[in-house]
Amino acid sequence: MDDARSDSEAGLRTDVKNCGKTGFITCREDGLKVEVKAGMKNKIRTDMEEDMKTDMTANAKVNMEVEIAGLKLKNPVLTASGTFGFGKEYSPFLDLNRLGAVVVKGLTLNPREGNPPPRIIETPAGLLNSIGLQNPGVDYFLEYILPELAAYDTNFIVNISGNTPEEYGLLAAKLSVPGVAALEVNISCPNVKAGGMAFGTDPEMAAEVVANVKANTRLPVIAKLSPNVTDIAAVASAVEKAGADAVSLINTLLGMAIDIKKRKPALANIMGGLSGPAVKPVALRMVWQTAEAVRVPVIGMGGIVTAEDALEFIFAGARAVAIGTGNFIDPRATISVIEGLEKYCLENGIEDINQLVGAARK
Amino acid sequence: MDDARSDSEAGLRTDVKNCGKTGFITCREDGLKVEVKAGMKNKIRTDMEEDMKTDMTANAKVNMEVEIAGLKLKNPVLTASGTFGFGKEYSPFLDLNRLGAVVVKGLTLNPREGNPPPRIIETPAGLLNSIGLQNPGVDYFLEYILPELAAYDTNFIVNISGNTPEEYGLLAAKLSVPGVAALEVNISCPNVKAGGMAFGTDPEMAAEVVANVKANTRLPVIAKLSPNVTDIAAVASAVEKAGADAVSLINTLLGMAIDIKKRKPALANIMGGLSGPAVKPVALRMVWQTAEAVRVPVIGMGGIVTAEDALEFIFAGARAVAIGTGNFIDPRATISVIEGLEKYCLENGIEDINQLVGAARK
Amino acid sequence: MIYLVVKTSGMVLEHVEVANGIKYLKLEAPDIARSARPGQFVQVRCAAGCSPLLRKPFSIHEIDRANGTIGLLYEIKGHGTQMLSGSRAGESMEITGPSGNGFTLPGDPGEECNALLVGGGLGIAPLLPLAAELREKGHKTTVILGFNDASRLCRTEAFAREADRLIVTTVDGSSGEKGLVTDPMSGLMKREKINVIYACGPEPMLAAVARIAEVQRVKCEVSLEAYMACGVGACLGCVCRTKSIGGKPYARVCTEGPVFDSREVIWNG
Amino acid sequence: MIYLVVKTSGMVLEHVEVANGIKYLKLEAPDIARSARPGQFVQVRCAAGCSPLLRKPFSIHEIDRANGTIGLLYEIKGHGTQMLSGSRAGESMEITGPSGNGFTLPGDPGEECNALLVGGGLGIAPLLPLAAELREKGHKTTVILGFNDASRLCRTEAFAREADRLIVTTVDGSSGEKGLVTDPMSGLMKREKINVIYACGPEPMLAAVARIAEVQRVKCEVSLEAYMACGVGACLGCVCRTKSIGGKPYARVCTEGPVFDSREVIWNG
Ligand SMILES: Cc1cc2nc3c(=O)[nH]c(=O)nc-3n(C[C@H](O)[C@H](O)[C@H](O)COP(=O)(O)OP(=O)(O)OC[C@H]3O[C@@H](n4cnc5c(N)ncnc54)[C@H](O)[C@@H]3O)c2cc1C
Ligand SMILES: Cc1cc2nc3c(=O)[nH]c(=O)nc-3n(C[C@H](O)[C@H](O)[C@H](O)COP(=O)(O)OP(=O)(O)OC[C@H]3O[C@@H](n4cnc5c(N)ncnc54)[C@H](O)[C@@H]3O)c2cc1C
Ligand SMILES: Cc1cc2nc3c(=O)[nH]c(=O)nc-3n(C[C@H](O)[C@H](O)[C@H](O)COP(=O)(O)O)c2cc1C
Ligand SMILES: Cc1cc2nc3c(=O)[nH]c(=O)nc-3n(C[C@H](O)[C@H](O)[C@H](O)COP(=O)(O)O)c2cc1C
Ligand code: FES
Ligand code: FES
Repeated sequence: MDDARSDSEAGLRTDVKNCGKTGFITCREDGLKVEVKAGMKNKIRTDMEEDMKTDMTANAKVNMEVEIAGLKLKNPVLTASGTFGFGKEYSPFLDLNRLGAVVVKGLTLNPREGNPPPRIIETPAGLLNSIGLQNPGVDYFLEYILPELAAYDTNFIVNISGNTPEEYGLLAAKLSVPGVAALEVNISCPNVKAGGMAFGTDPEMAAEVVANVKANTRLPVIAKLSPNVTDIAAVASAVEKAGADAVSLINTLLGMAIDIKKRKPALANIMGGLSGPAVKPVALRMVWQTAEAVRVPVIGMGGIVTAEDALEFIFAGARAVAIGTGNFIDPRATISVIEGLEKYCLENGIEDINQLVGAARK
Repeated sequence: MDDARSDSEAGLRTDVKNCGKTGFITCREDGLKVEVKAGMKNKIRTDMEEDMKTDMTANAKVNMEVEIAGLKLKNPVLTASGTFGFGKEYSPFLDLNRLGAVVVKGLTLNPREGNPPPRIIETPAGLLNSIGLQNPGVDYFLEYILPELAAYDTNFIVNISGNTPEEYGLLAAKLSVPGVAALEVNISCPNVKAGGMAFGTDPEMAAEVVANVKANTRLPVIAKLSPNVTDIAAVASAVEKAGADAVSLINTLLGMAIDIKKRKPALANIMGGLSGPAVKPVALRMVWQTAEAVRVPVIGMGGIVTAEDALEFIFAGARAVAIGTGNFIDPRATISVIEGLEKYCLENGIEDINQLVGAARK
Repeated sequence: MIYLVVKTSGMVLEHVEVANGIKYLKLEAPDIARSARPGQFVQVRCAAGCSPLLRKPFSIHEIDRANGTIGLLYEIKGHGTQMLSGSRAGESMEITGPSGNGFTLPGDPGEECNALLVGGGLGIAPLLPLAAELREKGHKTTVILGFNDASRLCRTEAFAREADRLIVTTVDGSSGEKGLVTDPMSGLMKREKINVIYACGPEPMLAAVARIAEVQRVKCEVSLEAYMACGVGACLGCVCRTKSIGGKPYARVCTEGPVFDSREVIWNG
Repeated sequence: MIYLVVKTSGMVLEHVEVANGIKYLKLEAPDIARSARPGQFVQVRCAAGCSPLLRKPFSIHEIDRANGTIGLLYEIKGHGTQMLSGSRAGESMEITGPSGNGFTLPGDPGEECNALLVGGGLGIAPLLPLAAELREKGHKTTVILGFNDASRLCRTEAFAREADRLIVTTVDGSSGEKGLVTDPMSGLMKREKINVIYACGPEPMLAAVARIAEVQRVKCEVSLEAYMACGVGACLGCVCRTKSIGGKPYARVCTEGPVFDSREVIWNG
């Protein structure tokens, strides 16, 4: 199985870039095959999927495009940072070019090992994780990963975490290069003891971080908020004042689980971040409160798996949505959400998805 | 079907008090029948269940008794306020006398209508509610309900909510009567706009409420904490300093859901409190943090359905646990938790359940 | 009123699709069958685990005391009923019941009544055991069953066995009379004296039935639905707005209901 | 290395209990069967809804390229496998795979190897297709299967068909040799030259196998388990500690593994 295979029976062909060392021959649910040629560096052509898409929207005329902080997205569906790697990990399952944007794994100034395992455990309708921001560092990203991503025709938003406001600024400066569509400022990761958490739970510090990022980039800046706070609207307003072009929420809720047999915390790191359907009601409430408090666009996330889930967030006031844990449940969740949203609009006579934003508030 | 029936085939009889207007003939899972005679006011005899219990623990010798704020409980399993009515609603399914304590529905000074329906909606592994503290008021409780409860041989803990610290004090004074085993001070109900929420999210106000209650009663005082805060340990420490004899947590997480078809919030009150298995990781984390911060006993709750769930809380540092939403999933959940805990102790050579408290912290 | 409520394990005896997306489920549950009355309901745990979380309420659709069985009729609506629909004969499921107050049977013993039963969609479910009991007690019954279209029509044969007269309506006319389930009511009530009306179905339909009953001054009982958590009156989650029941503005559908005198109910909108 | 990973819908062809609490599941999944290699795994969505939430990983236990089927062997452990065990022939389930790196086949083409396969408990699962492929390639194989007791013994017949030699151990001696699965290893390796060891099972067992291999200086590959979320290398949830893979302290079991050179692994405790 060391050679790329061509499935001529399928009668359809697409060239997909070789993703790093590992090439993929992808094969989708619908039985269509995509051929991979190792080492190829062409712009990705995904005619087949494009055709499908065109077919679907031809008579449809639903505008799915949304604008976040001056950034035009094909549709309002993003991936949530840390759940989708750098995008290419999911390319066997779907055409990345169909996504509104890919938000990549959180980067830090220096490479990080991350926390010792066990790092994840399932809880009722939820997932606890304590990855601890394992990542290769911003320089590696710029040198090795970003150039590969250039082959895709979608927006890549880079999620950043720092130990000090200045570090955030430095990261922002380094990442202000072509190929990066926007920055998402993670002031909310609950797994980094050194600072991360504190920024997100204090409006003033959150604002300081955002101000530092804004001073170092002309890219759109999205502030990603922590749900582990008494008053989410206060934090949202503070980062808005500090110049954030958009806010995204929620990051994970701080939680834990105990291994009964071992009588020890199930995660090596003791606590972790809770995500998935379990947190959806909390996320939705915070999106509602935040949309009321700020004028900048809100990107909603937390437990979205289906188009119905996404609609709840849009109705609550989210201009776009991101899917995190949902990718683990169904690796094609993003695509089915995009298609489901489009179908909903068609069936309900909605010409522009933007019309639905905040519909439940009216 | 208007007469009380006696099932002599069962060969077992127990007299159960007529619960208010509605009498019950109860019949348990195990096929045993309990006869009800309308209007009876005797002390409840539940020989059959007592027998079962004795049988189980005869050779066993597990001490299940725990002490909370000077109050001796047969076992560490309580019901969570608002989910178990005044107890008698569940008497068709189980013998209330087997419970460590029944925590009754939250009472206020004056009767409250509660919020308009819809008041509840299921979410993934969770339940959103916005009952809005519907209750008949403290005077009605004292006159009509408490005397009925005297027939049971278990602890009744009364949960109270006020609009001002003084109101809490007044409630405490009124409820300091025989038949009330302890007071649980609800400073955390997220559904009452007038105050309730604010007390629980601010350490100083929480302390003021508790101090007012303490000044007006000699009953043990349990402070029930809100999870909708940045720093649970700070609130716990504040109420401990104000004299709380124990803390219980968590109350519900503020959440919401949207009805896609109506494009409106699913609950009439827009927001509600999230409970059930979905919140367990958050509850457990807060119990862990609180047990670290205070010396008074911690009563843990949030998503407990099985004995395994209860063990997680005990290992995290809870001296007792309460079951709320679990009663809705299985009306006999409390009993199966009690039996499961006892079985666990037996199988693991634990002679006293108190030995397990905080086991995961060691 | 005395009632029995038990938690028991019901074994599936029969489980079939009787119309598009509608299933009939027969359970062995002698403890429930023994004491169940028309208009009461059971709550079924549709799956282990917490998806769905809550036990789901279903009207008791058939009561066979002799054989110790009950029948349910349900629509596959969301996740709970989807999971339920996968259960097979021989499997058992946790159920609690019989819950709720049930319908009030009319008149004094011996006095013959002319009852009108009106069921819309799945609202037909609780009317079958009611029709059976009315017949047993010697009353006269007319049953009107309303469906969206022929594909949703079901259980008419069972009703035909119990009712003196059966009228079927469909919204699109694909079966029976074309129109709403309330359409035949006025004509019928003009032609003969109806002593009591029992209705179950979607709320707008119930409100329409209640209006007709009020205009014609006929006693009318409606069976309401509400999202339920505990099902035993403890959580106060299932309330509906009523005029005066128990002196309180809200009544619990699970215990003061699900059957209410139509004049007590405050209809939405 | 090139691999194929697909999301597909696998139809249940066979689903039987082969030992106490252990089931064998045969699925129609031609896309996966076509490219699967021994040591790879699939992830199965055990139920609709979110209980369980995650797709659960299982080793590919049988690969039938001609018929487009794969076999799984699993233990009913928690909620996911409990739900899975309810699926019946004719139903289909969402699966993704084949995932992971798989075992490295020994030597150059034509060169004959003497391979030792050691499986403990459910760790026997991935060894069956490996034994089959080794046999096909003309290598010699000895398989040691270790079970807790006779009630958990299964699939020995299938292994007997593929292995040159089969040794069964049980901890309590209720079947085969009494003792641990590692007990027969030293004697065997004294009597003859083993070129490569493949092992799968609980971690303490793998650590013991790895130690023996190291002492005897035999190449050894172990297949590890870890709690997995994405299964495609994106979430970094499934890592194990390794000495140097990719220059990083942690390797992803789902992509750099599940098969590792035993010398790379840092064992717990
Ligand atoms: C006393 C009573 C008797 C009932 N009898 C029957 C019956 O005989 N046959 C039958 O098919 N159904 C009956 N229902 C309704 C039935 O309980 C719901 O259809 C069922 O709970 C839906 O569960 P689900 O998990 O499939 O749907 P969910 O995923 O919970 O919901 C799907 C949709 O149904 C709505 N819904 C859910 N539960 C209720 C409810 N309790 N009342 C009204 N709308 C609801 C939701 O808002 C949502 O739009 C009865 C309800 C009550 C309260
Ligand atoms: C690459 C790989 C291949 C596997 N192959 C097989 C196989 O062929 N046959 C088989 O029976 N099992 C196999 N497993 C283990 C299998 O995935 C778990 O038993 C299963 O996920 C349990 O799911 P559950 O929902 O029933 O249990 P849960 O409720 O999730 O857990 C029950 C218990 O099992 C433990 N557990 C859960 N998942 C894992 C895991 N991934 N690794 C280790 N322990 C776990 C939990 O900690 C808990 O103690 C494999 C795991 C991996 C990673
Ligand atoms: C495994 C995992 C890793 C994550 N890593 C990051 C991260 O690096 N940066 C970040 O801002 N959020 C991170 N998150 C949070 C998600 O982006 C998202 O905010 C959260 O999971 C809620 O969405 P969901 O319920 O759809 O998963 C991570 C979440 C998970 C589950
Ligand atoms: C329907 C409902 C009503 C509740 N009412 C009260 C209340 O009156 N007072 C109070 O302190 N907590 C109330 N709670 C919170 C519970 O007591 C408990 O703290 C919470 O539900 C978490 O536990 P659980 O997940 O086991 O339900 C209520 C919860 C529910 C679900
Ligand atoms: S469902 Fe709980 S009171 Fe009716
Ligand atoms: S399971 Fe996500 S990286 Fe391995």
